[in-house]
Amino acid sequence: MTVSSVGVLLAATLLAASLQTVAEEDAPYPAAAMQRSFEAKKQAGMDRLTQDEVQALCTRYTTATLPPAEAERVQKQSLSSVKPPADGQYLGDFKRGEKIAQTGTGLQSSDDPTKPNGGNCYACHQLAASELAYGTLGPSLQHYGKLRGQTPAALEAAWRKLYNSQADVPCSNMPRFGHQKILDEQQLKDLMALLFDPNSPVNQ
Amino acid sequence: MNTRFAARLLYTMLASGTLLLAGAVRADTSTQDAIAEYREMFGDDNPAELWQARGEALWHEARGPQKANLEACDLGLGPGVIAGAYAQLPRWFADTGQVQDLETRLVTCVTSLQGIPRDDFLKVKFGDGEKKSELEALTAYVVAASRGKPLTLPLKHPAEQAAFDLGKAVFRYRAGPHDFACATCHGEPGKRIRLQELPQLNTALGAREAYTHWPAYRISQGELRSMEWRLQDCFRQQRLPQLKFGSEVAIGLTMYLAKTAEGGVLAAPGIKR
Amino acid sequence: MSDPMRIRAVANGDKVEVKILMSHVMETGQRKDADGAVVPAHYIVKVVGTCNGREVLSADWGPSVSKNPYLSFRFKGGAKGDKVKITWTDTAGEQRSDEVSVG
Amino acid sequence: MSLARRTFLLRLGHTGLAALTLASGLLPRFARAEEARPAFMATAVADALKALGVGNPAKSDAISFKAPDIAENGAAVPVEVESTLPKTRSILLLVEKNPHVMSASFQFREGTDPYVATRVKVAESSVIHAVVTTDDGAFYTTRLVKVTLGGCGG
Repeated sequence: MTVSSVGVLLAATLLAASLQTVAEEDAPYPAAAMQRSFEAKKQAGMDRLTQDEVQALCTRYTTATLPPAEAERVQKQSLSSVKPPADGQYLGDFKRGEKIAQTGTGLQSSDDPTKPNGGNCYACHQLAASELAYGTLGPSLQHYGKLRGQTPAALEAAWRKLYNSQADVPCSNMPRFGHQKILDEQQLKDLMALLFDPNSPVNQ
Repeated sequence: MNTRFAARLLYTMLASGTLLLAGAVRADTSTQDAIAEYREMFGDDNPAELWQARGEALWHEARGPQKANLEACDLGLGPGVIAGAYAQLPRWFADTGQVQDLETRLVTCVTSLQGIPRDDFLKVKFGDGEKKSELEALTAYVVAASRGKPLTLPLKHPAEQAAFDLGKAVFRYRAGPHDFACATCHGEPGKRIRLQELPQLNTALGAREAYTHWPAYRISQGELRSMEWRLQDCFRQQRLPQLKFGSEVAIGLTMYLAKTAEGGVLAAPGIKR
Repeated sequence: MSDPMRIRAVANGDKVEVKILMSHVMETGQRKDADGAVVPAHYIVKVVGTCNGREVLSADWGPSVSKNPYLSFRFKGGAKGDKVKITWTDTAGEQRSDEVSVG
Repeated sequence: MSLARRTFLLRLGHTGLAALTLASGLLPRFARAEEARPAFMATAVADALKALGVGNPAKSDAISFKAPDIAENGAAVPVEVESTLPKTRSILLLVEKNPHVMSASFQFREGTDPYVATRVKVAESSVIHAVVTTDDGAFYTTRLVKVTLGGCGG
């Protein structure tokens, strides 16, 4: 067997492998079955089953398998949705922020729609050292502000992440809290304070 | 930079990194040990037994317009065979022409053998305190009769394969205001939500860990919960509308989880937080 | 109507070990249901255990004993075949007794 | 009686027994039961013990009290108490941070081990008291149980 034929074989194998990956990503698309299998309940209407472009892409791909061109598009489009705070002030009240981070309710059919939504940050992230019951789906955010300081770049980056995580990491698992209107501007500021305020439990 | 120096530097970095990591793991371990101690203290005294006993009584009691019991119910292994039946569900049933999970099959038996209307039987699908669910009691009874049996799902019928394929696709379907899919929380190994370990349900190991212990007594609710409840409640927390009982997606996801967990030995009903 | 208890009574040396699971909602009167209505209090207030009619344990409970209560205790002077009977009374005035033979 | 009234009366229980006694003519059966058991209406450990006629208990190492350091769920916290004190009459379980502190009391007859295992509700992280009454007075020990939030939080 010649060197070039080995090369061809190798390329063919690689191609086959990559095709296989794509084929697996393209499993039967469940949108129609989803519509048939659910019913609206209170605030959780059937419209919630309809995917936006990012959701559809991130159903098909993960951050690791998303083609680079698509990744760039998602990132750009998401970045354009990020609205900085109207008054230019990033930091609210860290005590309110802690409460938002601890609250897991909001937007479920079982939740009271007149109550403010929670951020449920502790479900996925370590924040204040005193809270033992933290999840590990996302990275630890302990000492977030202490490690970074309140530089404009750090503040902007955190705001962007909270507002629309897809602007940072396409197909991130983190909800788009600002873009999807899960949290309002004041709540996002309060979470920013939880992350950055030197007196916040996160930075002790 | 000479190689030896580089190697030493790398070694130092690794060592310090390892130390840091070890510290973090240690802090975590004490919490996890305490949680393990909490779980151990429940021992074998699982209130799920109360549901099993109620289910057993219901199974043998002549009820409904036809004053019949459920002893002729065919759960896939022939009329009246309960032992091991849950280990081979969901499956395709010729008499209904459908892939059915345990709960929808029990509905078939109750309606056809006892003549109880479906809606009457399903009035309390999921129990809540004084409102007790007959379905959950029967489920507990049948499931317990498969303890120690390995999950076996050959998917010989094309409809079974189709259910599996649908479930697999739904597992990754991101939607709703939070962009959640099943895979968001159950697609990676070794993760936790708050203090609860998240089984990676698209692997045999994770699916076995989870599936073999469901249905389960949920301490938080003081209720025995079925797989249909488990899936419906996951979608509630995903912020999606309500999953319909016995729907394509409910059966598909159950099939996907059961098949992925194939070979796992059933230990249900379990006891969960 | 209440469901039967699950009672295990096993002779172990000179002692009988009793383990009980009771089916009861143990509503505190502080919980709200899905529609926001307060679920009225309903819980076991008294538990009595006897062996062949002789009282071995009595307990007074408040609403903070867990739902579907678990109780375990041990006593001397029992043997295989003896009848262990457990009786509970709740806030609604309902009383339930179940009996097993010591195994 | 309306549910609202019933709730109102239950709430009253938190603020004082006097108010409850005044309204006793209107009380549902269970609340009348609690009127006869003032310890179960107490909101502080000392008050509950006083209502039971248990004088200042002394701290004791002769009580083995097993409870988890962390409860994954406060709805059921397994507890196990065993006394090696002579002539033990009863074991009491009190949860300091619960709306009503008194959880359960167990009275032992001649020949019954001074031992009990059960599961209690713990509303939030709290000290739990195991009080043992004997012919020679009352003794106690405590355990701190941290109650954690779990799962998806909703």
